[in-house]
Amino acid sequence: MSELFEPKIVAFVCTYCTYAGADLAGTSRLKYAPNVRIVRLPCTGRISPMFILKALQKGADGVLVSGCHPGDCHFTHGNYHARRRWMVFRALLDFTGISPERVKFSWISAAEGSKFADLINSVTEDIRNLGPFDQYQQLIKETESPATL
Amino acid sequence: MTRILFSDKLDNCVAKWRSAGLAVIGPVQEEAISRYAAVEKGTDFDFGTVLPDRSLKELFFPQTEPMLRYTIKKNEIDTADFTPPQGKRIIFGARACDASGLEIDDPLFGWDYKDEFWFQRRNESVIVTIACTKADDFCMCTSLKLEPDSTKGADVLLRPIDKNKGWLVEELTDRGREAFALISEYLQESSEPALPTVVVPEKFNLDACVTWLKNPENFESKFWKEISMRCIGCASCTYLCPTCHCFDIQDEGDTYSGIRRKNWDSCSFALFTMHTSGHNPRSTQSARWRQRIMHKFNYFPGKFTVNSCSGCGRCSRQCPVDMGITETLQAISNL
Amino acid sequence: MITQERYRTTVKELLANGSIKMAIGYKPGSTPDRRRPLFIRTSEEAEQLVLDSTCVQNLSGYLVSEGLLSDEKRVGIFLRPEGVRSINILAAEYQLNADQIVIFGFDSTGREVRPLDGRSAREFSGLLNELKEKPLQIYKEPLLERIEKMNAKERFDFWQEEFSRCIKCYACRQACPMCYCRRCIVDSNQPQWVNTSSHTLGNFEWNIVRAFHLSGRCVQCGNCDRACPVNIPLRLINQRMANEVLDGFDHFAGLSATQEPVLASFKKDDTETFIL
Amino acid sequence: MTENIQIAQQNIYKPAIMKIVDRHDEAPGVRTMRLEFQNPADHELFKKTFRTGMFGLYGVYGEGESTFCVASPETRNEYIECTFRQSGRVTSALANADIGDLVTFRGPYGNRFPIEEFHGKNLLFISGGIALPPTRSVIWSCLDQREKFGKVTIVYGARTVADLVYKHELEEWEKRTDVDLVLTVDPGGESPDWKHRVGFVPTVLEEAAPSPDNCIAVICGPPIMIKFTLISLKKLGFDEANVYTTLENRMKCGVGKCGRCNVGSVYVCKEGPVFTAAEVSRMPAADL
Repeated sequence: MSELFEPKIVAFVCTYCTYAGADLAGTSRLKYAPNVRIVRLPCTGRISPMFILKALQKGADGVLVSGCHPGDCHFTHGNYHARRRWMVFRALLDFTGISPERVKFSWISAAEGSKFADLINSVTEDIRNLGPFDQYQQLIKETESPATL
Repeated sequence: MTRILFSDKLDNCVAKWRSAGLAVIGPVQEEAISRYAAVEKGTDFDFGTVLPDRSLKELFFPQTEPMLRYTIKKNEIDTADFTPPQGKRIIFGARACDASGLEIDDPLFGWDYKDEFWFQRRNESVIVTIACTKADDFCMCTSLKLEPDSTKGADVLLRPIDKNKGWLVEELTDRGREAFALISEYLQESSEPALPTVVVPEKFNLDACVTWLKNPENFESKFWKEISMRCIGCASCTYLCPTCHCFDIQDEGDTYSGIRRKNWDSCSFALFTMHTSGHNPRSTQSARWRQRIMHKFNYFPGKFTVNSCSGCGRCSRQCPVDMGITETLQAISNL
Repeated sequence: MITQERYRTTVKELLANGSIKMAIGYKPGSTPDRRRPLFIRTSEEAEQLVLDSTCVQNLSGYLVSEGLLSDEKRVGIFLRPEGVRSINILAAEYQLNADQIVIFGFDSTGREVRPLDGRSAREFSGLLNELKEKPLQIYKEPLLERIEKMNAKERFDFWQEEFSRCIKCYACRQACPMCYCRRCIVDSNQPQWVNTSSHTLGNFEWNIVRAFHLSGRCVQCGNCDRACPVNIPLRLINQRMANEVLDGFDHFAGLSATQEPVLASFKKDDTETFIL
Repeated sequence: MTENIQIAQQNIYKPAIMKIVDRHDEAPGVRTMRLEFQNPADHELFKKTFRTGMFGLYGVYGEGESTFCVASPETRNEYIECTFRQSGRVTSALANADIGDLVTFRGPYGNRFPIEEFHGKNLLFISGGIALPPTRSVIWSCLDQREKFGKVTIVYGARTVADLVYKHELEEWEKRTDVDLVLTVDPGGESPDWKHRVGFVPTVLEEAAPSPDNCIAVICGPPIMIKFTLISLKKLGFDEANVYTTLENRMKCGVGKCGRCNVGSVYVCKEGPVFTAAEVSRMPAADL
C-alpha cells in the first residue's frame, strides 16, 4: 500500500437526507477527505445496483451508498426496498469476489453533517487501506477503453 | 514413400517452431471445455477429442476485438487504427471441418471491401489439419460433401498412423512447406500406412435440401414454424459455428476517448434486425431460424458458390433444446 | 414406463375433450441420453411423449412465448417441482394466469420416475413447502462450499477464470423461464449499463446483473447451467443467492402464485447489520 | 447496378471526420445537418465515388453509427446533407451536436439511381413523411440538370403539416414552373391555412393521375405507403421496371459483412439500397 494512493470513491446519495447532510457538513465548514464524488439521486430506492457496477466499470476503488434512516424516507419506504436490495447485492458482490469492504452503505440524515464528514473520512481510510481495486482495474485495462473516473 | 512425423518428436517440433518465432496453437483440453489454444510443449496437445468445443473461427474472428480508438479534443478527433496482433502462428491439429470453415468465410470477408482483421490473421497462420479417425453422433461433414480428411483451408494435412505413433505428412501449400521445412529433421521417410479415416454416415441429401430451399414457395412454408418451435433464441449455435460471421459494432468509452469494437452477433436475436421504428423484418423466432438455414444453404452459396456450413455439428451438439442444422435438413430431406 | 403411459393417456383425453389446447412435454432427442421439448396438439403427437429421469429441462419458459396463452385456453405442461415453482413465480409476477396451466407433475429418484399429485399449481403447495424445509441436494454443492471458503481475491480469480470463457450467447438468459423481459438490460442502450462486448469485464458485469435479477426468483431448475455452451457453473451463483434470500428473508421462491417477490417487498425489521 | 469500387484502405471500418457546418430543424424531432469533410483525401474519395442514392453511416464516437441516405445530390458533392429523426442512441447524439462539432461518416456505400437512364423521360417522385430525403437527393440531381428531363412531378405527403420536411424547398419547387408539386397531408393533419390536398398519398396520386408514358417513378416512404402506392401505380399503368424505390434495413458494417440487412438473398447494403419495384417484388415479402 503506497502512501500516495488516493482512492477514487463514488457516493450515491439520496437528495433529502444524505445530500442535505453533506450540505450541512459543507456549511459547517467540516473538513473531510476529497476522494468522494457525489451523485445525488431522488431516493435510495432509485439507486440501482447498475449504478454501483457502472462506478466500478469506470474505475472506482470504492462505492458508498447512503440515504435516509429507516422510517425517514421522503417517499415513505424507498429506503426499505433499497435495504433489501443492497443486502442481496452485497452478498452477490461478495460471492463473486468483489470485497464488500469496497461497497459501503450508510444512513445519514440531513442533520448529521458531522456523521457525513466522519463517514467519508473513515470510508476513504478503509479503502485506502484496501488499496486500489487492481483486479477490476486489470479487467478494465484489458477492454482497451479507459476508466475515466 | 511419404514422410512421417512421429508423435514423440512433437515436443521438438513445438520448440523448433517457437524458436523460429511461430506461435504454436492446437486443440487443448481445459478444465471446463476444449478449444484451440496456445501450446508450449507437445504434451499440451489433446488429440483425443473428436472436436474441440469451440471452433477455430475465434482465432481469426474473435468474439470481441477493438477496431479503432478515438480521442476527442477540442475541434479535433483522432482516430487510431487497431491492427490485429501481428505474428506468425501455426495451428497444429485443426479438424478438417474447422479448417474448411475458414476457407468458406474468406470470400465473405474479401468481397469488394477487404476486412484486414480477418485477412491479416489468415495470412499469418499455417493450418495443419489432422484427418479424423473418430467421429461422434453429430459429425456431418460428409453430408456437406466434405470429408474427414478434407484439405480445404489446410496448408498441411496429417493422416494419423496406428497406435497414435504419429502422422503421415502431406504438404499442400508453400506456407505449409515452409513451416514443415523448419522441422524437416524430425520427419522420417516411411511406408507405414495411414489409418483409414472415419466413416461419417450421410445424414441428409444436401442437393434435395438446397432445391427445396431455393423454391420461393417454401419461404413461407409452415415447416419453418414447426421446426423452430422449441428454439429459445440463444446464440450458442451461431457463436460456436466455424462459419457464422455476423457481427455488431459497439462503442465503449465516453465523449472524450474510447474504443470501437467488433463483437459477434447472431441472427437468432430479435434485436439483430430490429429497426429504430420498432419494425422488425424478422420478428419471430421461426423467421430467424429460417434466415439462418437459408443464409447457409441458399443465400451464401448464391453469392460465393459454397455452402456456409462445414458440417462440424457443433450447433446440434451444444443446443440447449437439441435442435440444429442436421435435424432441420433431415426434416427437409424427408418432406 | 407406467408413469409415461398413464400420462400419455391423460394428455390424449384432455386434448380430446378440449380441456387443454396443447401439452408441452418431452420426446426423444438426437442421442439416447437426450430429450427435446415436444408440443403435443394431437393424439399422434402424444405418442411421441417420453417421460423418464433424463427429462430435466424446465419447460415453463415456453408458456410465456408470445401469444401462446393469450386466447385464454388452457395449456398442459410436464413439470418437475422446480418447474411448478417457476409457474408460481410467473403467476406472481403477472406473466401468466396460473389457472390456465394444467400441470403434469413428475419427479425422479435415480432412474425411477413417479407422478406428482395435482393438476394446478396451488395443489402442489404442500410439496413445495416440504421442499423449502429440505432443499435440493445442490444446496450442499461441494464447489459452492469451496468457493465460500475462499477469500475475496481467490473468489474473484475463480469467477474471472470462469467468466472469461463466456461468449455472451445469452443461452443462460434464453433458457431461463424467469428471463422473460421483452428487452433485456444488456439490450437497452440508453444508457448502456452493461458492456455488450464479451471481454472479461463485460462478461463479469453481465453475469452479475443476471444473477442479481434472478435473486429471490431462481428455482434452481438448472436450465442456465445446462444451456451454457462453455460450462460456466451458473448454478452456483444462483444457488448462493437463493440461500441468501432464504437465510435473510425466509423467502423460498415460487411457493405460491400470490407470494410477494422478495425484492419488491420489505419488512421494517429487515437486518441491516452491514449499514453504517 | 452495383459498381465495384476497390477502396484501398487498411481499416475499412474507419470513418471520415466531418464538421457540422449547418443544421436546421425540419419537423418535430427531424433535423437536417450539412457536413463537411475535414480531411481532403476523404473528400476526394467521396467526390469520386458518391452517386445519388448511396447511403452512409453517420456516427458519433462513443455512441455508435447509424445508417441513412445521403440527402444531398451528386451534383452538389462539396458537402453531405443528411436528415434524420431523433429516435435512438446515435440519432440523439447527432441531434445534440451543434454547428462546429465533429461527427463521423463512413461511406458512401451501396448502389445508385441510374440517373442517366432517366434522361429524356418524365419523372414522378412520390414520397411520404421522413422518406423525402432519399427522393430529394434524386430530385435535385435531376433539377440541377433540368434540361435533360421531361416533365417533373413531385407528390409528397406527411401525416400533418408540421411533419412535412424541407419546407423551404417545397416552397421553391412550388414556385418553379418546371416542377409540378402535389402536396398532401393525412386527413386530420391539415392546418387551418392549408391550401393543398388532404388525403393519403396513394389516393392523391390516383387523383393526380400522372401518365405512365415514358415516365420513371421514384417512390420512398414507410412500408405501408409503398405497398399501397405500388398498387396505385399499377392501376395507373406503370411498369414495375420503371418504378424505383430505396430499402432501409438495419446495418452495422455497410459493406456486406455483418450479415443483417439482407432481404432474402439480397444484401441491401451492397445490392441496394436502390431497387426497382420489379426487383422488390421478387424478394420474399415476409422478410421486408
